Order: sequence, then C-alpha cells, then structure tokens
Amino acid sequence: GASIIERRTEAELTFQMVKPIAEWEPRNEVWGENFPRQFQSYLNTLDTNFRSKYNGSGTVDMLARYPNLVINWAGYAFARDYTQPRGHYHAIDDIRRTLRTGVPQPATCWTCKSTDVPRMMNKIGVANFYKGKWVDMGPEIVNPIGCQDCHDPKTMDLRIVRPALVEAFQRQGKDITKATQQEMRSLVCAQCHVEYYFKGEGKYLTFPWDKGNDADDVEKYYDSVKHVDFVHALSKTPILKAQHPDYEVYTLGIHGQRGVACADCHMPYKTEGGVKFTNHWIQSPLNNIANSCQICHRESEQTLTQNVYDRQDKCRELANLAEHYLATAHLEAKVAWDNGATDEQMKEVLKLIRAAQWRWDYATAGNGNMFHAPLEVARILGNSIQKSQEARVLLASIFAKLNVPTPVKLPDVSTKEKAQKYLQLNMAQFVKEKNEFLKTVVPEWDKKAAERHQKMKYSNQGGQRNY
Amino acid sequence: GASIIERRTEAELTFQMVKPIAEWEPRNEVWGENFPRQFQSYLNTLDTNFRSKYNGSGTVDMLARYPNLVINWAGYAFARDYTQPRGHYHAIDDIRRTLRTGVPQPATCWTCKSTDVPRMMNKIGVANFYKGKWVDMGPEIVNPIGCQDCHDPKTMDLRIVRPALVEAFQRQGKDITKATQQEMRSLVCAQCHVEYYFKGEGKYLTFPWDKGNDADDVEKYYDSVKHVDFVHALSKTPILKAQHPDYEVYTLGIHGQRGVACADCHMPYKTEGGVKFTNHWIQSPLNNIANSCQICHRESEQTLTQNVYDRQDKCRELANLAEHYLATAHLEAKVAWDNGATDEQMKEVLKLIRAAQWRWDYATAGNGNMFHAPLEVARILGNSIQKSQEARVLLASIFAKLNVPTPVKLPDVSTKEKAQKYLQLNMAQFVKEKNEFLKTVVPEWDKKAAERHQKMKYSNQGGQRNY
Amino acid sequence: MKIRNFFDSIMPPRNWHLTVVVTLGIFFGLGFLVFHIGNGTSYLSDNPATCINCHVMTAQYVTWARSSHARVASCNDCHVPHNNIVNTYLFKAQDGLRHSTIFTMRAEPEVIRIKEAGINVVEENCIRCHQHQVFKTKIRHAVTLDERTNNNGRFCWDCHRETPHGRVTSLSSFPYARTPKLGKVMPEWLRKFTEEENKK
Ligand code: HEC
Ligand code: HEC
Ligand code: HEC
Ligand code: HEC
Ligand code: HEC
Ligand code: HEC
Ligand code: HEC
Ligand code: HEC
Ligand code: HEC
Ligand code: HEC
Ligand code: HEC
Ligand code: HEC
Ligand code: HEC
Ligand code: HEC
Ligand SMILES: [Ca+2]
Ligand SMILES: [Ca+2]
Repeated sequence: GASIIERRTEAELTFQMVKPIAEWEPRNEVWGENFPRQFQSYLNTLDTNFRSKYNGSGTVDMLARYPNLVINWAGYAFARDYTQPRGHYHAIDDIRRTLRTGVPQPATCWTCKSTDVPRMMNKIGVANFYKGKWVDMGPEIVNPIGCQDCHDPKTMDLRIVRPALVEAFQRQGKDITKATQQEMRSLVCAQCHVEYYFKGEGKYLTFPWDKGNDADDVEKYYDSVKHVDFVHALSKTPILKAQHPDYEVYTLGIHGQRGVACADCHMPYKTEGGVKFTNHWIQSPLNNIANSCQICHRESEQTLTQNVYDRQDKCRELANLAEHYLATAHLEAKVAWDNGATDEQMKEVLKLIRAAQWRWDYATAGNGNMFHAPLEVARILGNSIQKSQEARVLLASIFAKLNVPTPVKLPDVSTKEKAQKYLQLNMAQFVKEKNEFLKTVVPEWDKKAAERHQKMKYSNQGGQRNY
Repeated sequence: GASIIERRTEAELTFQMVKPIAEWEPRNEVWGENFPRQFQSYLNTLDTNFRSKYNGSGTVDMLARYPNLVINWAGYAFARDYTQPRGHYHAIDDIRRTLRTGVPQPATCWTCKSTDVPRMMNKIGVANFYKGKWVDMGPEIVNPIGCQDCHDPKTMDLRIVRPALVEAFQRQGKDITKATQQEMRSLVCAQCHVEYYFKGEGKYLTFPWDKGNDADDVEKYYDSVKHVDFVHALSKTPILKAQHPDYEVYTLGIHGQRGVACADCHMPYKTEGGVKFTNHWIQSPLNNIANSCQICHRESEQTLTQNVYDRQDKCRELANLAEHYLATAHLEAKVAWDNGATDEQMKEVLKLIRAAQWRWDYATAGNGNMFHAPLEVARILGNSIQKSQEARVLLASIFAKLNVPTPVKLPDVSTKEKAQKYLQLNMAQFVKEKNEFLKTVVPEWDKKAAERHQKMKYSNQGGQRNY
Repeated sequence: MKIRNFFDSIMPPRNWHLTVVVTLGIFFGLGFLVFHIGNGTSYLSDNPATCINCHVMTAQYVTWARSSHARVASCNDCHVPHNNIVNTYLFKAQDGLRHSTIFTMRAEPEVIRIKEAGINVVEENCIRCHQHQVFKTKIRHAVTLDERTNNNGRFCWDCHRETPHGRVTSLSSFPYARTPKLGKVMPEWLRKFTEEENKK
C-alpha cells in the first residue's frame, strides 16, 4: 500500500527546478533557465515577418489602411495612432512608442503590458496601482508580458494574476477557482484580451460584463452606468470606445462553444526530437496550420487558410460599409450643427450614431473576431449599418428644415493624412514630442530598472532589453 | 469489423426487381413494390405534424408571419399567398391550391412538382412543354414528386431528368456527367431547389448561373439580360423575385464546401430489422438529429438544435431589419411619386431598391439558407439594409425638394390583412375563385388521369390521390 | 432473441475466461485495498482525468487532451468494449487491476505499448463511431474497408498516426506537462484581495 502512495507523490513532482523562481520574478529569462524550450519558443514573439491577409506579426498602420477610423475617432487619441498588435515581447516597446501615450494616461494602461504589474500590485495595492500616472510608473514597468502573467512559479500551473478578471467573474456570480484546466487555457488570455473601461476617478480597471458579454449586453451595462469614453469632435456624440473584446467574441463563436481554447490554436503542441511541449510562440495560427488547425481538421493548409480568409472577407465587406457610413454620419452631423441644428433636433441622431459606432467598434476592435465568431460579427455590423444609415435619414430631414441643400458637401478624408489634416491634428508635433520622450525619459526608466534587477536574485541575468 | 463487411454486401444486393419498372412510370406506388422500405419512408412526407422554430412539415402562412412581405411583393401574385413548403407528397395539392395559380401561369410552373413532367417532356418535347398554359397541362400532371425524379428505373442509380440543370452546367462549361456519387446526392435536389426564371416568350426554364451563383453574380447575370419579374405597384421599381436558391446558398456554406450532401442531412440512413437503407422521409433534419447531425457531431440533440436556432435567430434579426426598411422604402417612394417626383429624381432610388430587394429575397427565399450558409446570408442582408437605407436617405432629400414635410406619414400595414387591404387586393374573391376551381376543374383532371393510369402497366395500382 | 445468443453476446472472449473469474474474485475480495489506494476505482469512472492518477499515463493524457477527440471521446470510449454493459465492466476491472499492480511494482516500461486485446477493442471502437464514414457508399473512405478485409494488418491508426496520442509518447517526452489537479487559480495576495472585496 505505502509504495503506491509514495508513487503518487512522485507523480506530482514531475519537474525539478534548476533554480527555484522567486514569487514575483518578472524576468522571463530567469524562468527560462528552468524551462528552456518554453522560453526559447516564447522569444519568437519578437518576430515580425509573418503577414496574412488581414493580420500577422508585423505592425500595420490601421489608420492608413482604413482612413475612416481617423474620422470615427475624432477627438480621441486613437485618431493619432493605432496599429495592429505584434507579439508579446513587443508590449513594452509598443506602449512606450504609441502616440496615444503622448496624452496623459493613468497607470492603468500598464496593466496588460508587463510581468512587473503583479509585482507592483502586490507591493502597493491594486487601487493605488491604478490611481497613479502612467509616466510615474515607468521605471517600475519594463519587462514585457511573460511567464509571471500566466504561471505559478512553484508549480507552473496556469493562474490568474489580474484582479479585473476575478472581479468580473465575482460580479457575475461565477467562481473562477472552479475553472477546468481547459478553461484556464483561455482564461489566462482573458486577463488582457477583453473589452475594459477605467471606472471612476480611481481609473479602476473594470470589465463590463455584468449584464452578459455580447455587444448588446455590454452596451446596456455602459448605458446603465452612463459611461462615455469621449465626445466626438465632429458630431458631438458621446462615444463608447471598444477595445479588443477577443475573449468575449470568441465565446460567441463555434470554436469557443465547442470548448476549443485559445491555446489550442495559438499555443499548440510542438515536437522537438523526442519531446513534446507547448509552443509559446503565440502568433497567428495561419503561420502554423499544421500543428494547430490540422489537429482537428483534415483539410489542406490552403483550404483552411482560404476558410479563414473567406470569413474575414465577408465580415470586412460589412465592416467597410459600417465604417464608411459612420464616418459620413459624423461629417454630416457636423454640417447640421454648423448650420444651427438644435440639441433637440440632434438628440435622436446622436443616439443612433452612438449605438452604430459601439457596434462597429465591438465587431472590429478584436483582430481575430472575424474568424473567432464571423456570424456574430456580421450580425452586429448589420445592425451598425442600419443605425448609421437611419441617422443619415434623420439628418436629411434636418437639412431640409435648416434649408441646407442636399447632398451636403463633405471634405475629402480619403487618406489618413487628409483626414488628420482635416481634424487639424498636429502630427509632426506629436511625433517630435514622442521622439524626445523616447530619447530622454525612457533610458532613465531602463537605467532604474537595471539597478533594481541587479539587486534581485539571479542578478547575473540581463534585462529584457537585450533581445 | 465483420458487421461492416456485411453491410457492404447488403448494399450491393439491394436490387432484385420484383416487377421491372417502365421507363417513364410516374407512380411511386409502382416503384414501391420493388422497394417497399424506400417507398414507405417516402410516404411519410405526407406528415404535417413537426414544427421547429422556423420550419417544419406543416404549412405556415408566411405573409401572416412577416406582413412586410405583402408590401415588398405588391403587384405580384406572391402578395396574395406564400407559405412554407411541405413534404414532397403535397406538391401537386399545393400548386393547385395556392392563390398564385389564380393568375394565368405557364406550364413551366409544373416542372418541379411531378414525376409526370419527365414523361411529358419526353413525349412532347422540352420547349413545347414550357410553352403551354399551366391549366391546359393539368390533366397530365397529377403524380407528386417521386422516384422517377431522382432514379433510373433500371439501375436505381441517381440521375438528372430536368433539362434546366444540365443546361446550366453546360453554359458554365461544367460536365454534369462527371459528377461523383456524393455530388449526385445533392445534384438530384438541385434540379428543383434552385433559383430560376422563365426565359423569353417560350417561358423556357433557366437557372441564372452563368456568372456564378452567389447573390452578386446572379444579379449581374439578370442585369445583363435586363430581366424584370414585375414592376412594383407602389415604388414602380423593376423587381427581381428570388425563389428558393437552396442549392446555390448551400454551396456557399461550410457543409457544402466540406462535401456534405443534401441527402446526408435530409435523407440519412435508417436501420430497420438489420437492413440499412436511405430514409426517404425528406424533411427538416431537426426531426431526426440522431441519424443526421449526430453521424458527424457528438453533441447532444439539444445543443445541435440550439446551434441551428442560434444561426437562424441571428440571420432572422437582420432579415427583419432588411424587410422592414425595404417595405418602408417602397411606401416612401410611393409618397414621392404621389407628390410629383420625376423619373430623373427617382432613378437612383429605384436602382437601390431593386438591389436591396434582390439581396433580401435571395437571402430569405430559401427556407434552409439561414442554417445552410448563415454567414453568407448575413453578408447579403447587411448589404440589403445598407441599400434600402441609402434609398431612404435619397428619398428624404427628394421630399425636401418636393416640400413634403418629413417624417412622411405611412399607412398602417402591420398585419397581412391590413397590408392586403391597403393594396386593395380582393382576397375574398380570389379565395372564392380558387374554391370553385378546386371543386370543378381539378376533379376533371384527376378523372382523366385515372383513365390514363388504367391503361398503363400495373394498372391495378391506385392513383396517388389515395394517400 | 434466444437466451443462448444473449449469453454469447455478453461473454468476454474465450481466452479471457480464467482471468475474468480470477479478477472478479480478487475484485470483490482482498484486491479491493490495493485497488482503492492505487486509485484503481478510477477505472470505473469515465472521467479521463482519473486515468492520469498514475503519472505514467501523463503522456497519453496530454496528447489526448490536445487532440480532436478530447471533445468527443473519453479514454474509455476507445479503450473499453462498448458492445454490451457486462463486457464494459469486466474489461475495466481486469485492466484496472493489472495496471494498478504494475504501477505499484514500478514495473512499467519507458514506452507503454498497447496489448493485443486492447488493440482490438480500440479498432472496434473507431469503427463504432466512424461507421458511416467508412461505410462503402460514402466513397471518401472505401480504402479502409479493403485494407481491413484483405487482412493485411493495418489498423486505423496505422494511417491516422497522430490520432489521438501521436508517435511521441515516451514517459520522458513531456517533461513539464501539466495534468489537471485542482490547483490554485490565483496567487494568495489576489485571492485575499478579491475575497475582501467580495465581502464589501
Ligand atoms: C498580460 C496581458 C496579456 C496576456 C495574459 C495575453 N496577452 Fe496576448 N497580447 C497582449 C498585448 C498587450 C499584445 C500586443 C503587444 C504589442 O502589440 O506590442 C498581445 C498580442 C497578442 C497577439 C498578436 C501577436 C501577433 O503576432 O500579432 C496574439 C495572437 C495574442 N496576444 C494571443 C494571446 C493568447 C492566446 C493569450 C493566452 C494564451 C494571450 N495573448 C495572453 C496582452 C496579453
Ligand atoms: C485589459 C487589458 C488592457 C488594458 C487595460 C490596456 N491594454 Fe493595450 N492592449 C491590450 C491587448 C490585449 C492588446 C493586443 C490586442 C490588440 O491590439 O487588438 C493591446 C495592444 C496595445 C497596443 C498595440 C496596438 C495598438 O493598439 O496600437 C498599444 C500601443 C496599447 N495596447 C496601448 C495601451 C494604452 C495606451 C492603454 C491605456 C489607455 C492600454 N493599452 C490599456 C490589453 C490592454
Ligand atoms: C500568455 C500566457 C503564457 C505565457 C506568457 C507563458 N505561458 Fe507557459 N503555458 C501557457 C499555457 C496556456 C500552457 C499550456 C498549459 C496546459 O495545457 O495545461 C503553458 C504551458 C507551460 C509549461 C508546461 C509544459 C508544456 O510545455 O506544456 C511550462 C513549463 C511553461 N508553460 C513555461 C513557461 C515559461 C518559462 C514562460 C516564460 C518564458 C511561459 N510559460 C510563458 C501559457 C503561457
Ligand atoms: C481543438 C480542435 C480544433 C482546432 C485546433 C481548430 N478547430 Fe476548427 N472546428 C472545430 C470544431 C469542433 C468545429 C465545429 C464543427 C463541429 O462541431 O464539427 C470547428 C469548425 C470549424 C469551421 C467551420 C465553422 C465556420 O465558421 O463555418 C472552420 C472553417 C474551421 N473550424 C477552421 C479552423 C481553422 C482555420 C483552425 C486553425 C486556425 C481551426 N479550425 C482549429 C475544432 C477545431
Ligand atoms: C479555432 C482557432 C482559434 C481559437 C480557439 C482562437 N483563435 Fe485567435 N485567431 C485564430 C485565427 C485563424 C486568427 C486570424 C489570424 C490571421 O488573420 O492571420 C486569429 C487571430 C487572433 C488575434 C490577432 C492576431 C494578429 O496577428 O494580430 C488575436 C489577438 C487572437 N486571435 C487572440 C485569441 C484569443 C485571446 C483567443 C481565446 C479567447 C483566441 N484567439 C482563440 C484562431 C483561433
Ligand atoms: C422534382 C422537384 C424536386 C426535387 C427533385 C426535390 N425537391 Fe424537395 N421540394 C420540392 C417541392 C416542390 C417542395 C414543396 C412541396 C410543397 O410544399 O407542397 C419540396 C419540399 C422539400 C422540403 C420541405 C419538406 C417539409 O417538410 O417542409 C425539403 C426538406 C426538401 N424538399 C428537400 C429536398 C432534398 C434534400 C432533395 C434531394 C434529395 C429534394 N428536395 C429534391 C421539389 C423537389
Ligand atoms: C425550378 C423548380 C421550380 C419551378 C420552376 C417552380 N417551383 Fe414551386 N417550388 C419549388 C421548390 C423546390 C419548392 C419548395 C421550396 C420552397 O418552397 O421554398 C417549391 C414550392 C412551391 C409551393 C409551396 C410553397 C409556396 O411557395 O407557397 C408552391 C405553391 C409552388 N412552389 C408553386 C409554384 C408555381 C405557381 C410556379 C410557377 C410560377 C412554380 N412553383 C415554379 C420548385 C419550383
Ligand atoms: C428527391 C430525390 C429522391 C426521390 C424522390 C427518391 N429517391 Fe431514392 N434515393 C435518393 C438518394 C439521394 C439516395 C441515396 C443514393 C446514394 O447514397 O448513392 C436514394 C437511394 C435509393 C435506393 C438505394 C438503396 C438505399 O436505400 O440507399 C433505392 C432502392 C431507392 N432510393 C428507391 C426509391 C424509391 C422506390 C422512391 C420512390 C418511392 C425513391 N427512391 C424516391 C433520392 C431520391
Ligand atoms: C456528413 C457529415 C455532417 C453532417 C451529417 C452534419 N455535419 Fe455539421 N459539420 C460537418 C463538417 C465537416 C463541418 C465543418 C467543420 C469541420 O471541418 O470540422 C460542420 C460544421 C458544423 C457547425 C459549425 C459551422 C457553423 O456554422 O458554425 C455546426 C453548428 C454544425 N456543423 C451543425 C450540424 C447540424 C445541426 C447538423 C444536422 C442538421 C449537421 N451539422 C450535420 C459535418 C457534418
Ligand atoms: C448539414 C446539414 C444539411 C445539409 C447538407 C443540407 N441541409 Fe437543408 N436544412 C438543414 C437544417 C438543419 C434545416 C433547418 C430545419 C428547420 O429549421 O427545421 C434545413 C432546412 C431545409 C429546407 C426547409 C425545410 C422545411 O422544413 O421547410 C429545405 C427545403 C432544405 N433544407 C433543402 C436542402 C437542400 C436542397 C440541400 C442541398 C442543396 C440541403 N438542404 C442541405 C440541414 C441541412
Ligand atoms: C493505477 C495506475 C493507472 C491508472 C489509474 C490507469 N493506468 Fe493505464 N497503465 C498503467 C500502467 C502501469 C501501464 C503499463 C502496463 C503494461 O505495459 O503492461 C498502463 C497501460 C495502459 C494501456 C496499454 C496497455 C494495454 O493494456 O493495452 C492502456 C490502453 C491503458 N493503460 C489505458 C488506461 C485507461 C483508459 C485508464 C483510465 C480509465 C487507465 N489506463 C488508468 C497504470 C494505470
Ligand atoms: C480516439 C480513441 C482514443 C482515445 C479517446 C484514447 N486513446 Fe489511448 N490509444 C488509442 C490508440 C489508437 C492507441 C494505440 C496507439 C499506437 O499503437 O500507436 C492507444 C494507446 C494507448 C496507450 C498505450 C500506449 C501506446 O502507444 O501504445 C495508453 C497508455 C493509452 N492509450 C491511454 C489512454 C488514456 C489515458 C486516454 C484518455 C486520457 C486515452 N488513451 C484516450 C486510442 C485512444
Ligand atoms: C466516441 C466516438 C469516437 C471514437 C471511439 C473514435 N472517434 Fe474519431 N472522431 C469522432 C468524432 C465525433 C470526430 C469529429 C471530431 C470533431 O468534430 O472535431 C472524430 C474525428 C476523427 C478524425 C478526423 C480528425 C482527426 O483527428 O484527424 C479521424 C481521422 C478519426 N476520428 C479517427 C479515429 C480513429 C482512428 C479512432 C480509433 C482509434 C477513432 N477515431 C475513435 C468520434 C470518435
Ligand atoms: C490506408 C490508410 C488508412 C486506413 C487504414 C484508415 N484510414 Fe481513415 N483516412 C485515410 C485518409 C488518406 C483519409 C483522408 C481522405 C479523406 O478525407 O477523404 C482518411 C480520413 C478519415 C476520416 C475522415 C476525417 C475527416 O476529417 O474527414 C475518418 C473519420 C477516418 N479516416 C477514420 C478511419 C477509421 C475509423 C479507420 C479504421 C476503420 C481508418 N480511418 C483507417 C487513410 C486511412
Ligand atoms: Ca498582429
Ligand atoms: Ca416546411
């Protein structure tokens, strides 16, 4: 009898840590000494060479690709700069570099960018973390997303370290500690790949799932708390901005509903010699179809790629319409205001634009949405089109009342540059300031961090900057 | 292992003809003497008791369910009567009964309703068949869809007997004789479950697939031959009517693309006393999930039913919007005409309405479309919404020019009765005429047919009327 | 159905009769202790997580968990007979006892290989679920039947080599594989923090 019990304990100690990892160790390279395969594969997220029809590992200027975005976000920092995401290892670089951090931002912006975040939250408290200024936290947050964000350093079990996800589950009356291993293979991603907002003065990171997680439910929640992200510079609409509801939309698609996890497609098993392990090169599965899709599907790489493109094409077709008519509605609304339309006259128009923009943004802000749940995306976009067009029907009536001849003349905003110029955004100035910041402030941050790392265990390790 | 081999032998030994079947034998009961299992199961298409959320085997008055249809089809016989289809055995009853055959129709209408059709085409020639009047052909066409429509009476192989399908393939440069058996399991259905039009004076049945078979391709074809099904009674739009593009839309969905055939879902295998055969009870698969879907999917009946409903719900949501704004556009266009709008002013409006209506109809006219290819359906509907709303934006400008105060007052057409009354359709009269026809003309037809059947081989068999 | 036929249909294969009788005896007698401690009772469950109470099964568990079948077939769907309920439990009892014993004795090989009896069971089970795809009229797969009929020794997984465990399944092939345990889903500070919050 006894030997069986011994053997079971053995079974639980499957791995021997070369160097035990400290509870708050933020540096991947330290973890990597114990788990070289996972670490080496994770380093590949630095790659920027893969390009698919709509996504890939390189950065893509989304404002140049879809200039209507500039108009739709007029009055918000997104109109200055918005790109396709890159791999996890770029997270720190990219948030430092984006022109969106040229405007004052709260420390909350760091939450999903670094393994230093759990360390700091533990140190100064969650609410205090969010409360600070983004720039003030700079010296503390220098390691990009990594092992600490998903793993328990003692057992290497998957775990959640971002409070917002746990809190959102609690408010929905769900117990995240009951999650199965398969669910955890998506929930670690749901710490970050979700729609969020900054609640109240304390800029407390909050996931708006209290009423459910499709576009309609989340809109109801935001309406109920009267949330507004910004007032549109042209149409004066109180706008909701959606950010990457990747997890939410995934749950509305067939793969999510059949229990296929994010990790099944974005982190499939890899065989290296006689060893199999989870490939930590988190990227577009189209760069690795053989080990992801083809585990479950027997079709050729070409067919599977085409399946993805077909779905993205159909959704993009509707997204282009939604985007275009939304931009037109904003521009026409401005003409109405300029010609003396009253708040009363415009009330219904703004309501429609708010609803249309929310739907369009929820559908398109997740870069995987159009594959993760294409039908849901098309449904939301269809509603968006209906609403922005309805706004334009009302605007046409308003023009009649204001004696504005129709069709009204609209500015040429057909490229990113033209659109930004029309909005009088001083792009050259923003870029100059940013370069200044990268040259002067950032090196200071890195210096302080290097000093801190020196004092930590295993200080012989270089900082992440080396890669 | 052994059981599989047995099954295979069975399949090859099925064909011991008790009584050889004459080449153009139209009566199922005669074929049925050789194949009692297939025949008995086919008789079940008489059943009308199954009801799913959107479909089922009973007849459903679609005009009552979606009153906007009455407005959208104003000026066409569909505004009088349009129902959900029932099983194949009802085909003759239903075409006799529909108020749509209260208006003069060509014999072409019979083409997809009866096993007497190939017999007559063989006898009098294809073009001559189509050329005639529907009523004149009545005495010849009395047996509902059946074995003759899909099988070769000598070999029981699947075969195509409707010229329109073969011709459509030829015009596309495809050779239908090269079809695999699996393709044939859908192509027999594609003889009838397709969009069609009556070409030229000869009312020659034609499938509009020359430029491809999605909504855009078919529209291009119709535009190129300047086809118009009817001029809308309210908006004066030259309308295209879509009819059940079941096969076309199915090819755009994942099941079609993965080679799953119509028969896989609508005619799955059945085992009776150790014998395995094709269940000829062609019906909604939701009434038989265990033998259809669950052959390939391991989820519960409840989950699979919910999958179907989810897709139908999302598409229906967009269809309701498309339908509503289309009806509104027709009604508003009438107001514009009534207030003196010119052809020149209305030109663009009518173009948009035509395109919007085509898309909506193509998406919804196939009762299975919303499951067969939900994303494609949503894509077309999104485009439809965009176009009918754009028409309304233009109309709002026209109202301004005509000094019509907006929003314009529209009639209450919220039920089938109200809508038909608004269109001044004398429904009571139509019903009276139809009843008269069913009481006087139809029995004559049946009498003549019975006499003909007497003279045919195996004349001891009753006519189909007996079931 | 004739009574005789019924008995035939529930009897395990002839060459197992002795094993079965012995197994049953041990199962209901002394063997219970070993069986219980060694988590042998998990053999009666259909939950795959219970199979990997033995770490030697981790390789099979994690490969299965990442296969297309994880969603649709548990271990027992493939590895025990499903032709009738009695056979199902006899097979489970026999296997469970043998595996528990080998495990306890540390006698397991580096690379576990499926046994003849097990092979047949699995093959039958593939066919049980995939009947319709390997049935002749679905031509896509006619090849399978011919191969099997001619008895040239090919099993389904001779072609479908990655289904479901793949070719790399040695004990040391999965150095750090995580198998499900009810672990801690979040660190202590976060658990305390959110618990406090919840009280408010
Ligand atoms: C701690 C926050 C966080 C976690 C946890 C997280 N991500 Fe990310 N992810 C990001 C950020 C931030 C980026 C964008 C980085 C950039 O563009 O600089 C990103 C980028 C990506 C990309 C784009 C890569 C490319 O090549 O374009 C993919 C794919 C991705 N994540 C998938 C996942 C999956 C799958 C998981 C869970 C297994 C996950 N992420 C967990 C924050 C996170
Ligand atoms: C709840 C987690 C979360 C928060 C909070 C968050 N992000 Fe991100 N961020 C992500 C994820 C996930 C991605 C990658 C997915 C994508 O870009 O669609 C990302 C991508 C980015 C990128 C690269 C792509 C792009 O958008 O240009 C930048 C830059 C960025 N974030 C900046 C910020 C800033 C600035 C803030 C605060 C205003 C912020 N993030 C707050 C999760 C978050
Ligand atoms: C974005 C989330 C994420 C990050 C970051 C991450 N991992 Fe993982 N890791 C996973 C997931 C998901 C699995 C699969 C767990 C499962 O299947 O149960 C995994 C599995 C593992 C395993 C178990 C063995 C295996 O290969 O399946 C080890 C060891 C591991 N990771 C080490 C690391 C190390 C070291 C780093 C940092 C270099 C890291 N991980 C970064 C999500 C992550
Ligand atoms: C772990 C299993 C698994 C993986 C990995 C996987 N799929 Fe699937 N896929 C499924 C399941 C399950 C379904 C639902 C159909 C079903 O139940 O058979 C599905 C459905 C689909 C469909 C049809 C749904 C639709 O939108 O029409 C497509 C296309 C598809 N997958 C493509 C892919 C591609 C491309 C990848 C890789 C990027 C992929 N799958 C990865 C299991 C998987
Ligand atoms: C069934 C496979 C599958 C699953 C499950 C899945 N994805 Fe994806 N994901 C894809 C595909 C395919 C793309 C499109 C890649 C492309 O266009 O190159 C994609 C794209 C993305 C992108 C954008 C990638 C880029 O290159 O910028 C992100 C981020 C992402 N997914 C995150 C997630 C997250 C988070 C989850 C779970 C909540 C998830 N995915 C679940 C297959 C999947
Ligand atoms: C000769 C023409 C013809 C052929 C061939 C044909 N159908 Fe039909 N089908 C019809 C007509 C006409 C109806 C409507 C009958 C009615 O409503 O009276 C119909 C009705 C149906 C229905 C609705 C049944 C219900 O209960 O509501 C289904 C499902 C169907 N067909 C599937 C198929 C499939 C699958 C095939 C091929 C295996 C096929 N059909 C071949 C003409 C045809
Ligand atoms: C190319 C084949 C074809 C032609 C030609 C055709 N039908 Fe049908 N018909 C069908 C099919 C298939 C169905 C069942 C599918 C459905 O109703 O959506 C059907 C259903 C019907 C139904 C029952 C449902 C309903 O629509 O109310 C009636 C009545 C009917 N047809 C009358 C006619 C008339 C009248 C004509 C001539 C104007 C005609 N059909 C021409 C194939 C055809
Ligand atoms: C709407 C089309 C259609 C009609 C009508 C139809 N069949 Fe079939 N039949 C099929 C299809 C499809 C198959 C399957 C063929 C295959 O899998 O290759 C089939 C198969 C058969 C077979 C082969 C054995 C089997 O069960 O698979 C026989 C015999 C048969 N049908 C007899 C009949 C008889 C008798 C009638 C009239 C009572 C009839 N069929 C009406 C489409 C039809
Ligand atoms: C002969 C095989 C077969 C039959 C029968 C079948 N399916 Fe499928 N189904 C598939 C294949 C193949 C896919 C594509 C996904 C893949 O490649 O794994 C799929 C995909 C799906 C999907 C995901 C696609 C989407 O729209 O998101 C759903 C849902 C589905 N099937 C439901 C059903 C239902 C319900 C039935 C019965 C009415 C059914 N299937 C019958 C083979 C089949
Ligand atoms: C993968 C399974 C699948 C395939 C393949 C398939 N169908 Fe269907 N079909 C369905 C389902 C599910 C419905 C919806 C039934 C409901 O709502 O009750 C449906 C509905 C229909 C209907 C309306 C039924 C009614 O009750 O009125 C018709 C007609 C139809 N299909 C014809 C076809 C034809 C013709 C093909 C091939 C060109 C085809 N189907 C291929 C699953 C399938
Ligand atoms: C008590 C520990 C233990 C548990 C629990 C266990 N196994 Fe095993 N299993 C073993 C050992 C040890 C071997 C190696 C035996 C050998 O090589 O003869 C083995 C071998 C096997 C084999 C290959 C040898 C053969 O008999 O064909 C299969 C298949 C198998 N196990 C399936 C299962 C399944 C299915 C379950 C869960 C229902 C399970 N095992 C649970 C310890 C266990
Ligand atoms: C889809 C069917 C299927 C499922 C589900 C399945 N197995 Fe297997 N298993 C097989 C096949 C096939 C083999 C033989 C593989 C070979 O010989 O390459 C096998 C072999 C094994 C072996 C012997 C190792 C070897 O390579 O011969 C063990 C141990 C085993 N399985 C355990 C499990 C456990 C534990 C589970 C559940 C976690 C499981 N299996 C689930 C089909 C399955
Ligand atoms: C309990 C039922 C069941 C058993 C037993 C089973 N399968 Fe499957 N198998 C399925 C289902 C269901 C699918 C479709 C999976 C999906 O939808 O993702 C499938 C998918 C497949 C596929 C296509 C996907 C892939 O993994 O390549 C193959 C090949 C396959 N099975 C082979 C086998 C073999 C070989 C065996 C025996 C070793 C087996 N199956 C045992 C139910 C089963
Ligand atoms: C001689 C090699 C060979 C053998 C033996 C074999 N298969 Fe296959 N199998 C294939 C090939 C090749 C394909 C892909 C061809 C295709 O999809 O038409 C396939 C496809 C399949 C599929 C369909 C997968 C999909 O996603 O469409 C299933 C299920 C399957 N096999 C199960 C089995 C089962 C069960 C057995 C044993 C009875 C078996 N196979 C034996 C070669 C084989
Ligand atoms: Ca990217
Ligand atoms: Ca019906």
